[in-house]
Amino acid sequence: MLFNKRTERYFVWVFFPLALLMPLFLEQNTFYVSKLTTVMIFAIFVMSLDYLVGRCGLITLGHAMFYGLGGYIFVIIAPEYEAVNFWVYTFYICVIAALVALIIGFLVLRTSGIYMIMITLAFAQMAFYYFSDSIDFGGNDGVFIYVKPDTSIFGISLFDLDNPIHFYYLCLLSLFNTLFFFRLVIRSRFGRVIDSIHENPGRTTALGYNVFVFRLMAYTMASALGAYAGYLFTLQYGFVNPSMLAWTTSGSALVMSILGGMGSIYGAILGTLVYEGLHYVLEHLTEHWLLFMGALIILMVILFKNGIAGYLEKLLEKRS
Amino acid sequence: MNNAVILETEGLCKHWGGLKALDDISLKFHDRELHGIVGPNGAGKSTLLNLLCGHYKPTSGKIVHKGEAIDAIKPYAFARRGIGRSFQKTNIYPSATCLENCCVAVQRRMGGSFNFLRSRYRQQVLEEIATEALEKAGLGQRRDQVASRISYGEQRQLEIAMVLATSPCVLLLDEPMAGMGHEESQLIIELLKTLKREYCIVLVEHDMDAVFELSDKLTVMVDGQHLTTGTVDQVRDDPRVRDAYLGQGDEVY
Amino acid sequence: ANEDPIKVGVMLPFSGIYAALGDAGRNGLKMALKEHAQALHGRQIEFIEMDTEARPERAPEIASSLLDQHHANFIIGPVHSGVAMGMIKVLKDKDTVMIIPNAGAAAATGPLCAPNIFRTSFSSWQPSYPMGKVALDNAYKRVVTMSWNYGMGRESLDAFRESFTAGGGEIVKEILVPFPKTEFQSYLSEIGSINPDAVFVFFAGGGAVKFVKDYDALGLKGKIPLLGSGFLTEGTLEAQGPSAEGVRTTLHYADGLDNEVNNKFRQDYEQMFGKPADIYAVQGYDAGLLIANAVDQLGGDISDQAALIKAMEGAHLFSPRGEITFSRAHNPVQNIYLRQVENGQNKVIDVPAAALEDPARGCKL
Amino acid sequence: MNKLLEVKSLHTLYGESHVLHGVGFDIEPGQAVSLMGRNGMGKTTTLKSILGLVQPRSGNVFFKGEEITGLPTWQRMRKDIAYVPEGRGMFHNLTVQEHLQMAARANRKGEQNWDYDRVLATFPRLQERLTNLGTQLSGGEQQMLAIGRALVTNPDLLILDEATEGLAPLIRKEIWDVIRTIKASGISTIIVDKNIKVLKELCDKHIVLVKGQVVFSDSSSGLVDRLDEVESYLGV
Amino acid sequence: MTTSLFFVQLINGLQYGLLLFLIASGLTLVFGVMGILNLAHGSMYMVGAYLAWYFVQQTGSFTLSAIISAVIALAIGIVVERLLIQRLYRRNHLDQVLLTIGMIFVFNALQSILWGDDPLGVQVPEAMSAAIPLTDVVEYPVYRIFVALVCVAIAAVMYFMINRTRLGMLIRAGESNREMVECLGIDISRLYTIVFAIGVMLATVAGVIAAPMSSIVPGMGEHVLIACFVVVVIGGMGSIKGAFIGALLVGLVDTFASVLMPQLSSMMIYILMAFILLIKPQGLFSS
Ligand SMILES: Nc1ncnc2c1ncn2[C@@H]1O[C@H](COP(=O)(O)OP(=O)(O)OP(=O)(O)O)[C@@H](O)[C@H]1O
Ligand SMILES: Nc1ncnc2c1ncn2[C@@H]1O[C@H](COP(=O)(O)OP(=O)(O)OP(=O)(O)O)[C@@H](O)[C@H]1O
Ligand SMILES: [Mg+2]
Ligand SMILES: [Mg+2]
Repeated sequence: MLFNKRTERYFVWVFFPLALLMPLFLEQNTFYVSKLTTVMIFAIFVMSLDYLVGRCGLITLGHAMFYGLGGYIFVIIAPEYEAVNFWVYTFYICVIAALVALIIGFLVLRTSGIYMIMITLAFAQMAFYYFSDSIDFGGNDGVFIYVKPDTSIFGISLFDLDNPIHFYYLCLLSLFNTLFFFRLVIRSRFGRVIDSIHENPGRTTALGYNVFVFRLMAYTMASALGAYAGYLFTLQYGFVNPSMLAWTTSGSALVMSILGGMGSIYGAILGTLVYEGLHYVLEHLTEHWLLFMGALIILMVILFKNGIAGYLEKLLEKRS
Repeated sequence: MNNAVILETEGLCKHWGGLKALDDISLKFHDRELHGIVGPNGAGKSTLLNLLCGHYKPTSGKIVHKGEAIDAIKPYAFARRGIGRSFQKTNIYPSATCLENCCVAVQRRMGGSFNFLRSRYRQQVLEEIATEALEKAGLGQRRDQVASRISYGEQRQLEIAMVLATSPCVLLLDEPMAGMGHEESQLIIELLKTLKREYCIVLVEHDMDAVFELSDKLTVMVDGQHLTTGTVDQVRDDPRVRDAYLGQGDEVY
Repeated sequence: ANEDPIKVGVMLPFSGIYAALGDAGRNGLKMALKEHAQALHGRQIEFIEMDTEARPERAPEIASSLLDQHHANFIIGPVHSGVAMGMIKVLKDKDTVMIIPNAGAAAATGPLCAPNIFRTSFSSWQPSYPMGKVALDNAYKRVVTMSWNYGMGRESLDAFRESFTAGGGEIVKEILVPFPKTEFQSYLSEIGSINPDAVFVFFAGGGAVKFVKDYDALGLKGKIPLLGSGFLTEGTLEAQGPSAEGVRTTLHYADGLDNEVNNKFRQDYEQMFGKPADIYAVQGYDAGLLIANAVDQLGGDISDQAALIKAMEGAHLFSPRGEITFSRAHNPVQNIYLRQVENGQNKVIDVPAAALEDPARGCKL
Repeated sequence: MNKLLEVKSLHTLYGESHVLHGVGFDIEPGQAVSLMGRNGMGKTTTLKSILGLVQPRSGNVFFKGEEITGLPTWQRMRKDIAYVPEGRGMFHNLTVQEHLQMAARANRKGEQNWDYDRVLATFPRLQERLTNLGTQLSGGEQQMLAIGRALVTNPDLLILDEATEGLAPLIRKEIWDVIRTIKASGISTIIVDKNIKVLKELCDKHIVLVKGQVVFSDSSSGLVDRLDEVESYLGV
Repeated sequence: MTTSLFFVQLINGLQYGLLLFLIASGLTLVFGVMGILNLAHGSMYMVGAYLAWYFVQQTGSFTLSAIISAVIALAIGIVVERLLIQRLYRRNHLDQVLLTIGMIFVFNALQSILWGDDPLGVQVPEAMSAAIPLTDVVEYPVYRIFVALVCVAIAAVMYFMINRTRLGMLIRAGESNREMVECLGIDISRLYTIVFAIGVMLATVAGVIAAPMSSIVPGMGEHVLIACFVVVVIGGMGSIKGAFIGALLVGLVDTFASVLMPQLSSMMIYILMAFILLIKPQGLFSS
């Protein structure tokens, strides 16, 4: 079974149909549609991080580098005043990001634990300062994208990216595909090796697996998906800024993924929704939202052993 | 004996800083033989095994497997050549079931590890082989238990089951019986008796009953040096061995 | 007229490093609209406040919230230039009016200028350009310039260079410090070894405090005159303490400006918020004035955006900083003052440029 | 005569699985007690329950007449109990020397019969490895260190869980000699080991566990009498 | 670069490195030695600076302010450890990340509520306001020399305590195997509370000491946080010597890079860290 936990099946059955219907209720207020779109895009990013951290045991604080690169690669390779094809550029961006990840992973994956956290951070910061000091790419202030790509395949255009509702569905589809994809990978034989490496790399080597290569594959895959999320984010408002690459972005994603429940994959969606939701609500309630946000986070760590997903599982799986 | 030499070391040395944990060890391990290695604590037995399975790199010297020098290859490549090993300190996947522990080992050989799509739950063959390995090691009953929840002795059995599951041609066993009860030890002894008809086994063990019973050849090491190699009887009566290792009395502790 | 309140979206940083600036801007804005309540022809003001956290990547989202969710008539913000870019992307040519109460990025009223984008603060060119002339007047020939390596900083240094080198001055070295680094010791040692006639810098907030204190601690003060874009000593004087005494800066405002509006403004502000007003408060205040002024002219009916923009373009405001009007690119045309810190206050000593207009390079309005 | 240690009907569970079903026994001062049983019968769990490393669901533990059931582990150990865990519990970031220095202390009576030097004299092998980190020792060396580390706390009750595992015969013999010395000096011991021959001669009392229950508890002579029965419990 | 400028920059680099060590010293203890991932370390540094400012305002004496701040920090440390951190020892390290990020939020909010968002400054104490001339133009404030000396002293004391005393051995042992330490009759949980509190106090004291030579602003904690982790990791986890040398290295590289290769200077400490970790994946002096 692909979604092998009851909780996860429930979640998928509740979340996706609801998300599918959501825009119908929100026709008046396109802001909520955009907001949810942003959340879903970030959830894709968080999910790819969750896979790395929770499933592969590769803790990185440099994942935002790929998020930002997703945007900047587009800015660099796409012509400025000409609509390009969305799918073709998705492919380009994922491939280029994967190549970058291959190189960086090759260096970074020699270390482990905190050392890996720091060396991934180092590379991300280099990329951050590269774009932030650059003059060509708008430096600290960022760059605009003036023309959005079109999404036609063989002349049939499914989505109009300038239409927030269309864009919403594109992102929803992407989110579902990402979840599906990761589930597939986790269930696969490759996934078994990754789980083994996560739990006991030394033993896995002794059994004859080339741990480094497996890790590199996982890293590359997750990074490419991270870049895809960044690409979507860039397209949403047509705006790229180096702060997308900043370590604080990686940090937020890490927070959301831990909050959601490390390694559960679907927890990434929960974590992002809850975090962004809380943020949104508190921000509108009080100027000192930070205080309450912090207190709630602390409370949640203490109460939930394995994040929100873990908590839900405890509630739901017990009965079975 | 006239079995082919499968694994061989030539002048193998391993130094830790100033300490010569292994000093110029040249040994030959034959196919279908159980080669026992004994020696006082800290003699370098585990170190030798660690070198033979690629876990450590030798300071100097050569390791030859089926005629090829393999001391420079990567650790995982040792296992791929069929050199399997069990660890002195229990080394398993604690949160997975016993079956899953062995499946990981079987899968290496059966392939498909880079297959992102094929489900790991559709795996008749894999499970059969893994189950067989578990049963051989006497863990058939624990098949679906989570490894961290079985007792220490059972974890030692699992350790062996995992090596068997890789179906190696050379088995390096580091104190497989340590921590096991009599019955289990007996089981392992019987198991090794059948296995040694097919494999080359290198056994490091302090349980003298087992070693004497099983070994076709016995090497004694002391302080990183090779003391003697011979049949069980030759070694047992060697006064140097009694001095350094066995003790004088007849009692076996 | 209309019973609905006028919705004013406030997009400023209330947390993080720019929180103080956001706070002051909001205070000023609210004060102005309260003071000029009768100019609103009975219309209430509804404020919708959003914390940008100075995070550019959040800017489009918040801006679209104010635009699409709250349908704000005016959006005031931001402080940070990166955030400004993200906002402009969403708000450009939309039916809400954006008033920038701080961010000086040249692009906002340059290549990206739009009918509905106004600025009540300054373009980064404005406060720094006149300083070149001041330096030359003081016979400083060799000057080292220094700032953080980001848009605002580079634009400020370029503006200074423009007027300074045109008059025959020489920039012996331009030092760009990675933003937001505040370890200045090594740079200051280097300046010491170059020993120029003067140093011109752009820093603001905490960095400005640290810079001025380090400049003093390492003994450069008193040996090499320190000039700066006025933000160096805005909202930071108390923290800088005696180290700031004698520092000369140019800005479109000074605490000690002796005009009626300013005197009253400073007094009221101090009374209302318990601390002295600074430039950020003035800019926010002027955003309020601009709104009140336009609403007044239209008799409270702001439903026609073209008329509203026309009214705003023609505004002639009596700001605490003196009179301001708006250029064709919607940037204020204003006096730039030369100030010197004396007894913990920015004292005006000259007006090197009166009614200075930003060249608005690249704006097609 | 008051008992040194009294264990009364311990019930211990790991999550859902019930491992100890009312284990109870007692030890008199100076006695050496063996705890035997096949793998997974609950020997280690019994020891951990006594020490508070796992919390028994019910049952009581008394030491020197005092109830220690609810106390945190460190307070129990402070009453002069020492523990050599299975798996040895080495510190990966401490050298051999530091292992002994950090643990060394006088007992509650202020005696310090075992100190750093005496341990090194007993295990000369350690003397050569003083600057090695705990996990850089051979298996047997780790075992010696674990015993030495327990001894320098100068306990009244020494608990050894498979302490001779992985030791060479000669060393094993030495360890048994050490335990004899310890016993002679009046220290009580609980020994988990599988070498029934030695235990029979060394210990005063023998306890056999099957599936978390005490099925045999008697003196050495009793053990000799019922050797066949006990051996069947142990699967010999 | 002239020789005299070279020496001035060398001093600058060392001074910056020592300051970094001072700020990172608490983290070395809490994270490096005890293995607790405390991201709120930077916040405690910030709290230190604000407390220094506040109590200088109240008492007028810098020394007194430093002492009061240290005591408050100890109390905060004890409460935080007992109430929060202690619940997480048995859990995944990442939960500590989440918890301490929550703490950063709370500290930042409290700072804003209690002290506002304006930049603040503390004057150098009168007794140390003198300066020593270095070149014709540049002079060197006595206070910064004092700070450097404090850093060296803290480094020495920490090194001795962690590596030579029984207490240090216990702390290290606790990082490796808490249960076993408890089996030796040590109240590990109280020990950890105290050491954690000391770590927090060191961060706070660093904030106090640094206050007169920096600006006190919101967000100042996050800026130093990364630098602190860089220092600890470059040196190798758990090594005081490593952290000390790591700090000096970062200080020197940063200082010389800003002068010699300004284009790269923003990235320089990251390049340094990546370089070191690629050559020595466990840091310079890890055990
Ligand atoms: N990583 C290491 N660093 C330094 N010294 C080591 C390291 N590993 C082992 N040693 C030393 O090398 C020597 C040989 O160790 P080894 O583990 O091979 O012994 P062994 O023969 O297996 O002993 P045992 O029977 O006790 O397991 C020991 O003295 C040990 O202290
Ligand atoms: N952490 C744990 N969680 C769940 N079950 C456990 C755990 N530890 C042990 N058990 C179970 O408790 C039972 C008793 O284990 P224990 O370790 O006490 O046995 P033992 O008698 O010491 O065996 P051995 O001789 O192998 O060390 C075993 O069946 C084991 O599966
Ligand atoms: Mg060994
Ligand atoms: Mg046991």
